[in-house]
Formats: sequence, C-alpha cells, structure tokens
Amino acid sequence: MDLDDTPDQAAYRAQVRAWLDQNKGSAPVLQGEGALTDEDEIVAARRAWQGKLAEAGLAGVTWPKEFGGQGLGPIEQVICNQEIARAKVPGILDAIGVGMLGPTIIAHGADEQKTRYLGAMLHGDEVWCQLFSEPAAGSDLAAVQTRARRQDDGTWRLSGQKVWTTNAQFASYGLLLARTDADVPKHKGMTMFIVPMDAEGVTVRGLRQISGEAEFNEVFFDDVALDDGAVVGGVGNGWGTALTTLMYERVTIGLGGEGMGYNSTRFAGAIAGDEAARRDPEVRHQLGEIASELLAVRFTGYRTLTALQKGQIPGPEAGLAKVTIVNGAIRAGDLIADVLGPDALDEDSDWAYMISFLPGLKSAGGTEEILRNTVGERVLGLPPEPRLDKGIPFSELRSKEGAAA
Amino acid sequence: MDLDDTPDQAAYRAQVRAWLDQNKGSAPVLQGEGALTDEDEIVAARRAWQGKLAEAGLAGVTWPKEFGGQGLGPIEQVICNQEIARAKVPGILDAIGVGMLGPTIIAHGADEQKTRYLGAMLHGDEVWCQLFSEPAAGSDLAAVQTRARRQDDGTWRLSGQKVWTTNAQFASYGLLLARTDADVPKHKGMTMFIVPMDAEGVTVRGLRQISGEAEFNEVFFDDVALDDGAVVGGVGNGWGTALTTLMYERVTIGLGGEGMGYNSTRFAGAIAGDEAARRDPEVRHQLGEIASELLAVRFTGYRTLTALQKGQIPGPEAGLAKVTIVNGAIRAGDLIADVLGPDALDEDSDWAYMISFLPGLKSAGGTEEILRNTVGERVLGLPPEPRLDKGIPFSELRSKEGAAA
Amino acid sequence: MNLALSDEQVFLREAARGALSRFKTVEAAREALDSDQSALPDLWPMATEAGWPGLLIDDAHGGAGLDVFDAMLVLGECGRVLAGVPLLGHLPATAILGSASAGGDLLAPLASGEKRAAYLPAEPPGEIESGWTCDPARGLARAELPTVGADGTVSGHVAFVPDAPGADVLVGVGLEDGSPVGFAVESGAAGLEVEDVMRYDATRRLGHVTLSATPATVLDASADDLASAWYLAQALIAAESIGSVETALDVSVAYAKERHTFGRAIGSYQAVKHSLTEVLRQLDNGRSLLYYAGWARNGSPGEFPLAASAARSVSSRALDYAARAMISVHGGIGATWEHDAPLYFRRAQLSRRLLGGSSGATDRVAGELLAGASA
Amino acid sequence: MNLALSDEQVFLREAARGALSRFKTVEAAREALDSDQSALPDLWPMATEAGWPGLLIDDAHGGAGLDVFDAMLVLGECGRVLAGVPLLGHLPATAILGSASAGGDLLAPLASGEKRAAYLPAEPPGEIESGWTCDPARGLARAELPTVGADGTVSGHVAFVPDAPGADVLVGVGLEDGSPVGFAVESGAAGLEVEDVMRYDATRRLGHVTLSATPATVLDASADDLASAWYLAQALIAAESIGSVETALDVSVAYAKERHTFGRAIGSYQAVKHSLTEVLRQLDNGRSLLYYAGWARNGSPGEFPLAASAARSVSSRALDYAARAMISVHGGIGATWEHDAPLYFRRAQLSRRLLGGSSGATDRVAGELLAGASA
Repeated sequence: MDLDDTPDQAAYRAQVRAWLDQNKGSAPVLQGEGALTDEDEIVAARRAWQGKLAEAGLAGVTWPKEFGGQGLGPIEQVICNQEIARAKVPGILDAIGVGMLGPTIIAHGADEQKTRYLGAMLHGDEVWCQLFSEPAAGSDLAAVQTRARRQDDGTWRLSGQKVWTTNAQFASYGLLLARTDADVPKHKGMTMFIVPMDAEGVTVRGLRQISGEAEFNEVFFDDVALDDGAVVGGVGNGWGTALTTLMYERVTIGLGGEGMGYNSTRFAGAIAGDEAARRDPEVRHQLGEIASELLAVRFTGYRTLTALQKGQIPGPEAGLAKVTIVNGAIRAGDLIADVLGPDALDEDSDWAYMISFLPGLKSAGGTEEILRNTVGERVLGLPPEPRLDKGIPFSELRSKEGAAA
Repeated sequence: MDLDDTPDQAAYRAQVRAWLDQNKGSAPVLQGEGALTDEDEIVAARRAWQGKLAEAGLAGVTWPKEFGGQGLGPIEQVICNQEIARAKVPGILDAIGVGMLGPTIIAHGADEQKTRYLGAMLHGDEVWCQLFSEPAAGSDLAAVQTRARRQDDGTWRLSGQKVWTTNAQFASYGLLLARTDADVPKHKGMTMFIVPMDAEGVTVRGLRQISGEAEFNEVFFDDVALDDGAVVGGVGNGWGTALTTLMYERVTIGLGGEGMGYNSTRFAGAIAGDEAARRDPEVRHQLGEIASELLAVRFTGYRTLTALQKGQIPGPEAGLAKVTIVNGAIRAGDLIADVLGPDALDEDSDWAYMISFLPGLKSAGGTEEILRNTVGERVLGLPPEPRLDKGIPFSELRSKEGAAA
Repeated sequence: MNLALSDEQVFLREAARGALSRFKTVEAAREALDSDQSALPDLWPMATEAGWPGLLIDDAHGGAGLDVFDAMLVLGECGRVLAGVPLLGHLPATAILGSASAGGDLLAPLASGEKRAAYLPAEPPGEIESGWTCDPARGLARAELPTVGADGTVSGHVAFVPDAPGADVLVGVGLEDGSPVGFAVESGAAGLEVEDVMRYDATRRLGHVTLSATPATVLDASADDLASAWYLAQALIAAESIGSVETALDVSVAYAKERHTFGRAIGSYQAVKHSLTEVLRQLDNGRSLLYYAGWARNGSPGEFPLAASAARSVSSRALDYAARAMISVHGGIGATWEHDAPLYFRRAQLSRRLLGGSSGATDRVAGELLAGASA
Repeated sequence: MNLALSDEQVFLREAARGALSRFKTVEAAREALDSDQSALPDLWPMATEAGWPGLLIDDAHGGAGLDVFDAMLVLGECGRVLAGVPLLGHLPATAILGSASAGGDLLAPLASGEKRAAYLPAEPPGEIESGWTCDPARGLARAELPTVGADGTVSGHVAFVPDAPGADVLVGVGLEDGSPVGFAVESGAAGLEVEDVMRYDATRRLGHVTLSATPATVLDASADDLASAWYLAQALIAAESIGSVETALDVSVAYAKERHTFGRAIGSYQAVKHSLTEVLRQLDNGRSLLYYAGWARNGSPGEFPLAASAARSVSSRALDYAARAMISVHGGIGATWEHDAPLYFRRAQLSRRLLGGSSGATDRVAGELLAGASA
C-alpha cells in the first residue's frame, strides 16, 4: 500500500512536468494580474491552450492512440491532472467532451463519426456539450420529451428543449438524447444524436442561477434538420448509449479527488485569520467534521484509482463522494459566513458565490435522493421502489401523469 | 392570548390543590427516602391511590359523569395533572386505560360493557392493557395476524401473539385487536375484543429492552375462549374502533406538555455543575438547540389545549411533538454523556437508563417514518405512496409477501 | 388559558396580508438585486396608513398601544412576501423611547409615521460576555458599544443596523462610565454617518453607523427596558422568519403535488414527503415559541429573554431548512434566478447573521437555562 | 500509487476472521452484561497464537515487525464481532517501548504474548490545551498527566485506561520537570492501583490507574514517539469501529430485504434505503481514512496526527449512526435485549467517549488544519 509513483509513473510525471515548465508561459492567465476578462477571449485562449496540451499528449491521456490519445491508464491521467494543477495553468476547456462524450463516441459511434469529430474535439477546435437533461426529465432521464421524427427521406426533424447545459453558448456540437418512438416503454424509444449547434432552429439561452451568473444554458430545438449520419449507436439504443456517458461521468467524479476546489485547507484558511473563531470549540468542531469528510473523499479517489488501474469500473457508489463534497461545502459555507458575518455574503466575496452555487449543484446530474436510491438498490441490493411506469408506452404514461397531477 | 386561569379554572385548581394538600400523606412514595421497592407493593399502593384520586374526582376528569367521571374539559384535566405534579405525588397507575381504552369503550362499547368495566377501571380495581401491536404488525397495525375464530355456539377462540404491551404483567383486562376474517382486505377483517388476562391460554412474558429492564411485555394467546359479549364495536369494525383509541393517544400526547420528564431544565441541570462545560460554546450551542425545541413542545401543548377547548380534535401532526421530544432527548443524552464522560453510562446513572430507553421509544406507537408519511399525506395533502396491499384479501397478501421475501 | 388569536388579531393579520398584496414585493426583491435598492417600492406610506409605526406606542402618544404579539403578526405577514417594511428597526426603537420620560416628545411623529426610527442593536450581558456588546463589522468577536460622554455626546460604531439608512432617529444603547444608558440621535446630527450597505438580500437595508462626538438625547430607560428591546428585536425577526417559512412550505407542497418523476408525483416519495414534514415540524415549533415570546413579554417578563431567544433560534433554523428544501424540492429549476426559492434562501442566509446571529440567540437560551439551573 | 491490500494483508485479515469465528463473542458480550466480565472468553491465547501481540514489535525482539495498517486490519475484525481482545491497550504500549532503548528488555515477553501491556493514554499538546493531558474521571476538563520524580517514581491518576485490568506492564507518559517522558510500570509495583471499571459495554475492560510514588522504568522515547502512540490508539479504535459498522450495515440490509410492511419489503422505502445508504457513505469515508492513517504513519509522519484524528472522528460518528440505524431499521425488536443491535449501540456509546473522545479527535483535525493554514 503506497501513494508513491512506480518508476514508470515517476518518469511519466517528470516528462509532463518538463513540458509544462517549458510551455506554461503560453497558458492563458485566468486569475490575478493580467487575467483575461472578456468571455470570448477566455474561450479562444483556452481552446488554443487545449490544442497545445493535446499536441503534447496532455489531453485525452486515456484515449486510444488511433484517435489521437495516449492509450495510457487512469493513473497517468491523474498524474497529468496533478501536474497541471501544480503548474497553476488551466486544464483543457472541453473536459465534458474529452472526458465523457468522446469516450461515448469511441464506444458507440460509427467509424466516420470517429474520424470526423474526435480529433477536432480533442484539440479544442470544436467544443462539445451534453444535451441530456430536460425541464421534465432531470432525475428521471428516461423521461426525455425532445422528439426526433424520421422523415420519408431518412433524415430527422428535432424539436424540444434541453436544460442545464454547460458550454452550450460556445459549443460546436452537442450529443443529444431524443425520443424517437413514443409508443414503446420509455427506456426503449430513445436515440442518441450528434447535433451541430449552429444548425437552423437551435437557440441557446443562458440560465441564470442563484448567484445571478448564467452557469448553465437552456437550449431550444425548433424543427432542426438532422441527416441520418447524426445517429450514434443505433436508433432506439439511446438509453444504452447514455449509460456509457454516465459511466464516464462517474469515472470523472471518482478521479476528481477532493474535488471542485472545495478542500479543507481552503476552508481552514478562511477561518484561521479570525482569532476568536480559531479558539472557539464550536467553530473548530464544525471545521473538524467537515474537513475529516473532505479528507476522506481524497483517499476515496485514490482507492477508486487503484480499482481503475486493475480494470474495475466504479459503481454508482462513486456518486456518494459528490454527496460528501457538496454537503461538506455547504456546511463550510455556513460556518465561514457565521464566522465572518454578513460580509461573507457580499457580492464580491468568493464565499457568497460558493454559497449561491452549491444548492444548484446538489441537483446537478441527478438529485441526491435519486443517487441514494440507485446506490441502495445497485450496491446494497435493497429492493426497488414500486415503479408505476414500467412497461407502459411513453405516450400513455404522459397522459396518465397529466391526469394524476 | 393568555396562560392564566379563568376564575372558574382558578376555583377548580384551588379545590384540587386543597384535596391534594390534605391527602398527599397517603400517596405511595416512589422515590427518595422510604420509597417502595417491591414491584408488587408498588402496584398495589398505586392502585389504591388511583382509587382515592377517582373518589375525589381527580381521575377521569373528562369522562362523562354517568361513568364516574367529572364531565369536565381538557383544561381541567391539565390543571389536575399540573397540581398532581406540583404536589409531587404519583398520578393514576392506569393512564393507558383511563386515557385511551376507557374512552374507546365509552365510544364503541355496549351498555353492559360500560357498566361492567368502566367503574372498576377508573378506580384502579382492574388495570387494563392495550393489545394492538404484533411482531409483524407494528407500524402497519392493520396487518395484525392474531386470529379470533367464531365457534358454532357463537363464542370465539383466540390465538396469536401481541408485543410491546405495557402493564400486561398486572393487568386484569386487555383491549385486543384481532383478525376475524382473512378473506377481505386487511382493514376490513378485524374486530376489537375485551380479553380477561387471567383466561386460560394467556401467557405474559416480560420483554427486556436495551437497558436490561422489561419495560414491555409479550403476550401469547393459545386458543383462548371468549364469549360473544367480548366484542367491542361490532364484528368487522375493529379498525374503526382502533382509530378511536389512537385518536385518544394523540390527545394524551398533545396534553403531555414538555413530556415524559424530558425537559430542558433537567438537562441544563446535568451540565450546569461542570464549570468547563457551561463555558464551552459548543456544549452551550447544543443545549440551546435542544432546549429551544423542548420549550416549543410545551407551548405546542398549550395550543393543542386551546384547540381542544374549542372542541377541535388534534390531527396526526400532534405526533410531531413526540418526534421533537424523543430526538431532543436523544441529543441531550449524547451531550450529557459527552460532558460527563463514561460515568454517564454507568449502570446506576439515570442518563444511562435514558440513553438505553430512547432508541426503543423511537419506534413505540409507530415509527417516526410512518408518522411522517401520515402527516405528509393527511396534513400537507401530499399524495400517498403506491400501496401494493390495497383491496387485496389479507390471506393472499401474506402469501404474496412471503413469495417476495 | 387561551392561546388563540383574538378577533382583533385575526383582523390585524388579514388586513396586513391584504395591504401587502397590493405590491409585487417578491418580484421587487429579485429586481433590486439586479438594479439597486432604490428600485424597491416604498412601503412606508402603506405601513403608516395601516398604523404599524405606532403599534407599540401607547395611545397617549398617538400610537395603537398594542402588544409585541400584534407586532409579530404584522412582521410575519411581511416575511411571507419578503416585504421590506422597516419595522425591525423602528419598533424596538419606539419601545425604548416609550419607556423613557425623555422619549415622549419624539414619539408622536414616530407613531404617525411622519418620522421613522431605527434601533441600534445592543446585546445585554450574558454568562460568557459579561458586558454589553454589539455586532462587529466582521468576524466572530463581539464589538464594544458606543460610549456616552459627560457632555452628552456619543461616539462609536455599530455595524449592520437594520433599516438605518434614511431613518430620522437612531435609538441605541451606550456606555456611560461603564453603565448602559439609552440615547437617541437625529439624522443630520454632527458626526453621524450612516453607510448604506447591502448584503445578499436586497430587501434589507442595512447601515454601518458611526458616531463621532454626536449630540444625543440621553434616555432614562432602565437597563431592563434597554435589554428588553434586544429581545423584542429577536422576537420580531423570529416572527418575520416564520412568515417566510410558511410561504416556502406552501410553494414546495404545491409543487410536490404537481411535479411527476418516474411516473409518480414527487410528493409521494418519502424523501420529499419527510423533508416537507420536517419543515412543518420546525414551523410548528417556531410558531409555538412565537406564542411563548408574545405572552412572556408582559405575562412573565423574567422569561422574555429565554422565550424570545428560543423563538429566534428555532425560527432561524426553520427558515434555513425550509429555504433549502424549497430549492431542493424544485430540483434544478429551484436554483435559477427566475424562481422565488433563491430569494427566500437569500433572506435566510442574511437573517441568521443579523442581530447577534441566530447562534448568539441559541447560546443565550443555554445561558438563561444554565443560570437558572445553578441558582 | 496502490491502495489495495497486499496478499499478506488479505491473508492476515481472513485468518483473523477465522480465528475469531471460533468464539461466540457477540453472545458473550450480552451475557457479560448480566453476569460479570470474568464470564467473557479469554481471547488472549488465541491472539497469541495468531501472533497479534507482536504485530508492531520488530523481529529482533520476536515480533512480526508489521505496520499500523496491519494492526488496524486485525482490530477491524475484532470490531466486526465485538471481540474483547486487549490490543487497544497493548499495541500502543509496545510502540512506545519499541521506540525507547530501555524498552528492549520488556519487548520479548510482550511479543510472544507471555505478558500483556496496556497504554496509559496521553494526549499531546494542541492549539487550545498547551500541555499534555489525559482523560479525566468525570467531566469535560482534561486532567493532568502523572508526574515523574527525580527518583524515577511516578505519581498521578489516569482514568478509563483500556485493557488496564490484568495487564502486566503499564506504559505511559509523565511529566518530568514539565517535559514529557515515557515510563513503564510493572503490575505489582509499589503504590500502583488499578481499579476495574465497566461502563455500558461489557467487552471493554477499563481501569482507573493510580500511581503513588510507584517505581518505574523511565523510557528515552522522543516526544514525537510518545505523541505517535496517542494517534496510533486513535487509528486502532477507528479501525475497530469501522469493523463494527460493517456488521451493523450487513445485518440491517439483510433485515430490510426480508421484513415487509404495508405489502412491501421495508428496504424498498426511501426512508430505510437512504438511511442505509448513509451508513454506507460514512463507512466508505471511514475506510478511506483508515488507508490515510495507515499510510501516513510511515509515508508522511507529519500528517499522521491529522490522518489518525480524522479517521477517529469519522469512524466514531459512522458507528454511532450505524448502530442507531440498526436499531431503527429493526423496529421495536431492534431495541430488545436479545437482539444484537443494542450491543453495537453500547459499543458505540462507550467508544466515542474513550481516548479523548471522538469530539477531541475532531477538534484535533481542526487544530492541525488551522495550524497549517497560518503557518
């Protein structure tokens, strides 16, 4: 049991570090002196930087070599992430594409799709977004209502609305889950599509959150034309294709370590400056509880990585790390604001932004309640809740719900 | 809005207090110097004392006069309870009979039953117990399996097991909910009976709890003969009759005030003696939170009383007071034991007894989860969970569950 | 015993609800976050018309001579719709003035609403802090009260004073040779500065108040009366919070009945149902403590510190829980700018950190009980 | 990086499980509550046979020379079945002796299990308490360490010492002119009294230790090594607790699948399912921190205080939660004497209050981080 690099890993780390030392001068500056402020400039600079990282083999570390990746393991991915963090430079812009959507296309896409899209995605030439969630299909992803209807000429027409879409405002393509058959039970009538975000009929609207920032988007599809080559993984197989994406999402979370910048050192730092607070047993108790759990998540990440190295795929319990992180950060926000007082809630305070951001994050990617259901059933083996929507055609289900509501 | 007595209430209080002042010398001593220790002697002395209280009109205050009560309102009952507490003498022994079972018989019993049983119950000549819960019918009371089978001669034969029965070890009678028809849905096939506890085939066994004390009993019925006069409220009407008992249970809880001896003054007293603890912000914070909620329950009791005076029956939300009390007391036990250290867990410590008793109390009278379901549905109007047992004959239901398990 | 509202109290509450319904207060709370607080509707004329400024002023001075519980009913209605009526500052100030002989002259225009007062919150001594304190501008350590000089001028700072910007009279507690005395300062007095501050909830106008040898009217209110104003403010913000909890629960329950997932209304799931039941439990506890505080101020003044602190403690946690549940029950949509839930969340976040903080009130509950236990 | 168990570690764990399965430890835990602790099976011979007493003693002294993580695996297995193997006292004592040159002679019989040692827990200084302390007999204030006189004798009290009754050697920390020094005292030494105390969990033998000018061997262990023994004890009790959580979860899940109410297995209800998922979440966090502590003692000794304290903090809360969930999932039956749940509950209740208490460990986590943040 150790946390050290093997000789091979140490060599890889040295190589990554050397490249970063040489090239970090050309990385975009996002914080502090000389930081970029214009949103468009930031995106352009980060795309260019992603391109450099990809050329150097620091993006898509685990992608197969034939698609421009390095064909390495998760541990090398983590080493790469660690070195990027250490160099204090941004990582890749399109973490969603490279981490989740690219691997889905690699697993289910047609050869032409792989050739056409993967390279441009990896190099940041084309940014991607994930078009799964809908206003009435959040936790229950299989309830998507966005309809793709096949035309007589074999092309498709797409109408509907997606929501909670990160990066949609500058994405070139989206991977979209649509209903293509409403007359079969809901898990069976869906298909995955690649949608050009500049197609006619696509509208992106920023969705402001509690903080006032538009951290996500709504995306509207009004009779958007798609040709048959847009289908990924076969018509009617959308649910299975989506599960692949969600599995890679868990891997991403599992490797996130202490994650999302919510770490105990940062929280302790906010309190350490207040002499009364640092000697207050109650403040210390709260901080100690929060920090202990966040430290645990760091080591859960290492355990996940050990499992990944052995070829094991993380199960839904990896999502419990997100529960720990989000709830820990919420408690930390409360504690810090209690210590600092209303100033912590000032618009310009980092803590105000965190306090505003977290309640939405609690629901992002499925609510905590649904996750606990899934873990209870799939990990602990507890019996499922009675499902009233099993085996019922989607079209009937909707009218039934309407009647009940 | 006031908490003072009206002139009538003040006069009643004075009258109760005067009687208690004159007679408290004959009350049994249960604590401190000269306290009784033998269980049988305690029961005998408390029965005699209940008789004196009943003669003086201090038991069954809200019972109709025709059954030996005073025909007064809930406020007088509370005044009576307050004065008994103030005089530091025990209340009636058979609070379950007089508070819940007697009123059920008054509401649903035949005239002969009222004549035969109510007087003896009120005076403590015959103590009663409530025989509802079963090992497989706790939260789901309508799942009782104890069977009463009608004989050709119109009498009944009773077999089964009850559990969590208070006072069964010295009770003369029990009010028992039995299944009399297994071929109808479960709420429809039950009947309420009066069972003599000395009947042949009745066995009472003490059920030891976490503390090691037998606070409850199991009661076994092996082909016990009952005549038809034992039925209360009609054959097949057991569920409705039981609901009356449960409603009186809520009234009792609602009037319990800060309840069950778990009050904030007592908890503060345990901590006040430790100088380090009383100046520890964390200890104070915990105590403050616990105490605030327990104080709230006291005033919830007064609000319930106000409603009762206006003839309103408390709804299931009255049970939330129990949730507050039990969880508050659990937190208090944790806090006190953290302050005092392992000595608080010594066998002879009051706190060890409380810490041991509370986890069981959490489930007594239905789990907190079921209560929250009921309140959510009946008070907030939220939709029920899907019920798989609705409208299915009880006999089929049991085999179905067996198959699923 | 009777803990029901009187007919007059029911009427007062209904009238308040009606009067407030004429304004789009929740929408204004959102818009003011984007623009600035001056965009908020001025609710003072409506309050004046309803007679709220004089609620706690006796009729000899033109007030309604009502009790704290009546004022709490009004604050509850304000809390339901996040209305920024500056009563949290005004009412405790009038209570102090009403208990001092020198306060009389100031009361008539305050009762009519012609002028508006704000209370400079001052926390009475407790078991841990042996002196009077006020809220600091930042950090956990409590701050010192202003001092009252031999010449009758006042100097010092009080941070985060509710409703201070624009108030005509500031009423506070200062230390004169170490003893607490009440004082009143009029707007425009020399050396008085009120810095307008907004934190997270645009409906709350806060001020950092600086006094530099500012001429003041010294008030002969007793230390008990000065302390009572602190607990009055605790009771009022508690009532306001409980009003907000009521709305949060109503809106959440309605959505939980209507929104479906996996073929069922979400309110049929235990996780949602139990969470909303928990909101109800905390709401009920908070309400009961409002009665306790409302009764105790006159019915048993020795218990008022305990009652008001307990009400503050429970209602603040209730609002925190209810606002988070409101967001959570609504799923992602509850965390968006256009939804009302974030506005209740902002209210919860700021409220719990004003007036000594709800954790200060919780500590005070313990202090009162521990003092009683060892007495 | 590799956080998987080695084949040897898997074997050690499986062997421990096998050895313990030969005793009815859970039943014995119940019976000993009714009779007395001498009715418990003596597990020391089995432990000796398995080589556990010498786990942390190097092979030059006849031990296995293994690491703290290996010891934690054994403690975890003991925790699963509530086995009263006196390793919590023995192992930290051997660690102190192993770090002192004077300890060598004592080690061989302790490695073979011929003799048994117990550690007198001594908490190193922190941010709030600037000196070394030990657990008090009662109350929140920490107690003073025994003092070591110029003549090499030791005087003082240490309360609630795990496994002290019957131990052949007591190893502790005393203050000599205000500086911490290790010492060892043999049973039967003049002025040594060990009062046998039992509190709530009959499988834990505790002792109140009194030393009155007791002749002792002074040990030249460094202050860091003396401190490390405290954190070692934290890590061991954490591992033991996590073992108990595993059983509580397994038993609860099995019952939740099997027991039906309202026509459904209770495990299909969200309230039960989410509560058991919460046990799993806390269990997973606790396990991860056991790896952290196990790695840090040698891999990054500066982090060992943080890692071991965090492991203690999380695992203690996990056991508390798991034991209550175990009772609660089982409904009324889970609160009866004959059920196993109360025994895990008793274990949780006592464990969290030993060795400085889990709240002490939580405070230490904060202290380590705050010290780091300002450095």
